[in-house]
Amino acid sequence: MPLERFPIPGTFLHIKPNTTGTDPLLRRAFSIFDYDETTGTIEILYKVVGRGTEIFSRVRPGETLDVLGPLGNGFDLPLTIDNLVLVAGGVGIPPLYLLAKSHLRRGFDGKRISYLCGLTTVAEKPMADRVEKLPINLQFATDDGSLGFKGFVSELLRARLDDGSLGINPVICACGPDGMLKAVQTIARAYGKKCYLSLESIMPCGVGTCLGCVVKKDGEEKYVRVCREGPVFEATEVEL
Amino acid sequence: MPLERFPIPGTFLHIKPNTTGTDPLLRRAFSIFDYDETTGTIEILYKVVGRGTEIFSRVRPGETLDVLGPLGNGFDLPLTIDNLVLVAGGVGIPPLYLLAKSHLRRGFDGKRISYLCGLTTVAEKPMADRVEKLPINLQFATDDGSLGFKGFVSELLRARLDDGSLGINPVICACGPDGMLKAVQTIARAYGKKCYLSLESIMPCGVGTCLGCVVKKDGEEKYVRVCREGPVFEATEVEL
Amino acid sequence: MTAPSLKVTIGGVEFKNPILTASGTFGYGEEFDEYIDLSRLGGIVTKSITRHERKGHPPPRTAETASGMLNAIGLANVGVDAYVREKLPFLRNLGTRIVVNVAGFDTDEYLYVIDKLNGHDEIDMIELNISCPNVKGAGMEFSSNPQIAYDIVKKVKGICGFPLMPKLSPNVADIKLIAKACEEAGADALALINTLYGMAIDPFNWRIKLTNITGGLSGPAIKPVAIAAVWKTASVVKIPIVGIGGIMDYRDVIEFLLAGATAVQFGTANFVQPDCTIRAIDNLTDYLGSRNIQDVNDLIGKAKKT
Amino acid sequence: MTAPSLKVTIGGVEFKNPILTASGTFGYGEEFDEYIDLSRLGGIVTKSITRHERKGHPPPRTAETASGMLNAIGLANVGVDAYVREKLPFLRNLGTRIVVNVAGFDTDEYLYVIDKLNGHDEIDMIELNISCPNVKGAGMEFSSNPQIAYDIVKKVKGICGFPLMPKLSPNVADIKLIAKACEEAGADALALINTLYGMAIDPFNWRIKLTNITGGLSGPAIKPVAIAAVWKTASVVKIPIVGIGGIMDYRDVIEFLLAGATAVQFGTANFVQPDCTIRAIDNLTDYLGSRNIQDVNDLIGKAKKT
Ligand SMILES: Cc1cc2nc3c(=O)[nH]c(=O)nc-3n(C[C@H](O)[C@H](O)[C@H](O)COP(=O)(O)OP(=O)(O)OC[C@H]3O[C@@H](n4cnc5c(N)ncnc54)[C@H](O)[C@@H]3O)c2cc1C
Ligand SMILES: Cc1cc2nc3c(=O)[nH]c(=O)nc-3n(C[C@H](O)[C@H](O)[C@H](O)COP(=O)(O)OP(=O)(O)OC[C@H]3O[C@@H](n4cnc5c(N)ncnc54)[C@H](O)[C@@H]3O)c2cc1C
Ligand SMILES: Cc1cc2nc3c(=O)[nH]c(=O)nc-3n(C[C@H](O)[C@H](O)[C@H](O)COP(=O)(O)O)c2cc1C
Ligand SMILES: Cc1cc2nc3c(=O)[nH]c(=O)nc-3n(C[C@H](O)[C@H](O)[C@H](O)COP(=O)(O)O)c2cc1C
Ligand code: FES
Ligand code: FES
Repeated sequence: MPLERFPIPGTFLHIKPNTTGTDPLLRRAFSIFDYDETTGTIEILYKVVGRGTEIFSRVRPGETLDVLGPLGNGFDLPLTIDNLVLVAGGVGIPPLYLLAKSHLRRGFDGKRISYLCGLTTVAEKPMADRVEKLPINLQFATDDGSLGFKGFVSELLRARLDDGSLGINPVICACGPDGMLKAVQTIARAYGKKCYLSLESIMPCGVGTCLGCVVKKDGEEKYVRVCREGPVFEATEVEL
Repeated sequence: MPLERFPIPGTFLHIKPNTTGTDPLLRRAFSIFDYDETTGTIEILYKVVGRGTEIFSRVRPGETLDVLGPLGNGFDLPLTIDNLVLVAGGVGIPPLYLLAKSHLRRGFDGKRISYLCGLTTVAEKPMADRVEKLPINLQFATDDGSLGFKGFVSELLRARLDDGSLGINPVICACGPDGMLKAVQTIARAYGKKCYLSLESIMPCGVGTCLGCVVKKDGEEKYVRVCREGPVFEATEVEL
Repeated sequence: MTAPSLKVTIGGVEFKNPILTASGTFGYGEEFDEYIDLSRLGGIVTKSITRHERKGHPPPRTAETASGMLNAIGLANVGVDAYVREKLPFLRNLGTRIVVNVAGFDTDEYLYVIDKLNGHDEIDMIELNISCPNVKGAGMEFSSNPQIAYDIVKKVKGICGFPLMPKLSPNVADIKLIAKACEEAGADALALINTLYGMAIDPFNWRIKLTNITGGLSGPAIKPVAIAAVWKTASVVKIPIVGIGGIMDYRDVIEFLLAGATAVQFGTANFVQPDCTIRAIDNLTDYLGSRNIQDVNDLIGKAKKT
Repeated sequence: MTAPSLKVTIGGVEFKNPILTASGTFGYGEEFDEYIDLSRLGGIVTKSITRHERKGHPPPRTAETASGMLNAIGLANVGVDAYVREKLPFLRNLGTRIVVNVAGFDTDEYLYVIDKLNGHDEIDMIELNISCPNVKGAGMEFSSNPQIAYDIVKKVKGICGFPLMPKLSPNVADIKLIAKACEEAGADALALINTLYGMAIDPFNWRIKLTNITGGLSGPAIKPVAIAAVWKTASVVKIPIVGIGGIMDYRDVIEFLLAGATAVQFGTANFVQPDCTIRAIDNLTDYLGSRNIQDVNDLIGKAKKT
């Protein structure tokens, strides 16, 4: 699916898993990972976890998929910020890679971008191959210490905020598992830093009509749609 | 699926249409079309008519299918018969091809085998490519007369019975659409010829337990299972 | 040959074609504006409206099942006042029929909401949700007992300024009895079916997938149940039936019409394919054309026994 | 670590594991003898038996639907006398539990059949089919009304020499009421669910796909309905529940156990994969082992709220 313009980082595609039959029935959401400006080609990076992703893993080059998107509200960050801190956990890597690439492309200085990348173990490093090629400050955290910092990537964030190496007024953007997002949210609040979270949620429609994907608004008896108002929210907006 | 022995003509395979998901749910039945004795390879010949066959048409060499079989009771014809007349309509070609091949292999004289092959039009002739290579008496009937006899293959059968060119005591074996089988059944009865019909029926299980595939016994308030007692029946046994 | 007519009439209201969208699966219409030409639809049925705003159930609210999905949205909606103020204006000039789905926890609530809607002439019909299985007390009882169904329909009909179409639950022993009760009470049409009661549990983390525990099952999985409901109901009532349940494409539309439905609603399919309704309209037109059928009404109830 | 125990006890009968085959989907057991080692099964439930032989409905008797199938076999069976004479001997020494499913058109028929089965000690339990939706009058009423269900179960229990397990229909407004009535009438266990009412029409030739018009819907499509039925019933009865509906593999087995079932039955899955039951037993054993669960009973009813 060639795309005409560079997509907004954090937006996603909604992809139909099969062409024959109605099981699995619903589309699957994937963040846009990369975009090639010469060909208009768009890429996703995904992990096989269930039936839909298993089907995608058997799709061969040249086959056609039914794709809806880009959908949702992505990261809306002006170039005027001082420092950008990207905190990625596992399959949270793709949207933050695109965000770094997008900011670089628009002239934002790579020295002012830190990418804290959390993996389970060093074996997962290929997921970050493209991130490594960007002229930014990339640091790893692994659960088993087999690569970089030993521990959760949220703890790496805390350590770097403590040692001041992320620069002044860092704006934090995070994507990853729920537990990690919660930790990042807590840290950002404690340190008084501006923070954006890209959420996941089961998304039947992806376009805002089913009201299935909602997340609770912080401090209010109200729900917002992850697919429409999100998937990127200010950390203060939502209750995880 | 390599098979150790030459399969009985008229038996069938029950093939699962998909590996992921439960729709389509049930297996699809296909007659065994050909067998290669050196490799043990088995072949089916099928027409894409719905979702299951559509899926099969996208399977590529090397992929694995879940196949049950051979199942059912095939043609049980001694070599002592005088003449064999095979009447095939469309996708009825495969089991009768295998039957001719099996008889030839066991030394039955090809001059005593007539293969009356009914097609809609000459464009379907590739379906009979392998039949053409057998040293037997092959004749075509097409609805539009674009190849061979113009009209239904059952009418070709009647004409050949009338002109006596099928030899003495011809044993008729037929496979094809319901309407054709009915016509052949009527003709066999009228001419007092021994006749076997290979039936189709919706087959949920293929192994005799669901009682879904039944056909009515002739003259009795009783049903027999096409998958187990059939799919080949003596023409006098069943009511179509 | 002239183009076949797709027009159908339900409760005195003419629909340009028999293809509507189902309540709760099409928002208030706005979200689909960028995907399809809304004016081509036969009609839009909007999300169930209640007296007050409802936030709905805590997430997770949905779970996928074999050829279907469970939902326990919990009748989340803006409430009738905000609906009239903020949602109706958008619906006014769409060039399609507007059916407003009304839900309630008791008779008073239904009457209150209907009263607020009366007089708004952008509304063409009321669909009375007496069958939502998600909210305790929110209608399940109305649709599972003929007498109660009769009473609520009778009362609502008494004050309702629009044609009235109760929407029935499949979670009953005999839907015919409920359908007849609604007809006797003055219903102008019947919509069936709403979702089936269902539930799912994750075998690995042992969690019930929906916070609300049970939810409503929709999608292709339930189509055979819906077709049976339409067929049986069509044999006992004279008012038109609008068929719902598992419709994905024009072939399903035809199946419902043959079973006795005068029109249909697409629900879950909108999530899978936002333009499913438009494709179905086009394909249905082609189907009729290729068979020389001049009028879509010629399909209704025409299923033949084997 | 010792191998986990898969044993479950229902109505005083011990099953070596919780995996049984469902009535009507496994013949009289014979057909599967060449595909699987029958002695490994927890139990076999045989095809519904009636007083007289029944030929069943004219074909077509089945139709495929989304993730499911419709059937209207029409209780085809050899009749109780031939069953005792020709089918029971095969079942005698299989090394698995034998549950005989009994159906009837009136109370007398049930009592007649049970009476003929009494004393045959190869039978471990009776499953009372009061829920077959295919044959007019053949039980639908028994299972759709609590009082009627109570009466029939009470009468059968009075003469039945085996533990008694009524099999309930999902085609009711509230299955809890029927379940409680059966328990009060003396049922030793409950089997649920039987098939849902369904129907299908071919959109191209306009024919109703089943000669019997409606049929019973089974397969993965109905699993959410069955899970909800088991969950709700488990909250109101003390007797064990045997879960049925859309089970394809060990994950579905676990889902039913977590919902509150003590054992399960595989139905339609046997058609898709003749060795589905054996695979599920193996996989269930591995699942328990890998989680250090010593006893399969520790799963029963353990679903957690989200
Ligand atoms: C906005 C967004 C962006 C995402 N980006 C990526 C990405 O870039 N790379 C990647 O690998 N994954 C991503 N995910 C997660 C991805 O959608 C799920 O892994 C995928 O849907 C699982 O499908 P499945 O059929 O393989 O799994 P199954 O477990 O079989 O799915 C069953 C059901 O649960 C839903 N589901 C399961 N896991 C998730 C999940 N984590 N989030 C949402 N729905 C889920 C599925 O859609 C389906 O309805 C994203 C999710 C969202 C919401
Ligand atoms: C014993 C036997 C041998 C057969 N041999 C061949 C063969 O050699 N070549 C060939 O092309 N076809 C053969 N058929 C027909 C073949 O099984 C069907 O064409 C196929 O099942 C259609 O599947 P589908 O999913 O593409 O069609 P769909 O129409 O989508 O199928 C829907 C349902 O109907 C059933 N069904 C549809 N058509 C038939 C049919 N004609 N017979 C039985 N079930 C049907 C399917 O199994 C499925 O459950 C045979 C059928 C039988 C019973
Ligand atoms: C997410 C979702 C929300 C729904 N909300 C409503 C609702 O508010 N009111 C209502 O009457 N029906 C509601 N329904 C039921 C649908 O209108 C429809 O009756 C049902 O989904 C069956 O149709 P389908 O199989 O085409 O989805 C909802 C269904 C879904 C899937
Ligand atoms: C072909 C077929 C025949 C059946 N016959 C019977 C029967 O004779 N008696 C009965 O109690 N249930 C019968 N059933 C219902 C099954 O036992 C089971 O309750 C139902 O199919 C749901 O389980 P499943 O989804 O695993 O198939 C039959 C089901 C099928 C598919
Ligand atoms: S996925 Fe449907 S509203 Fe967000
Ligand atoms: S296909 Fe099941 S008995 Fe023949």
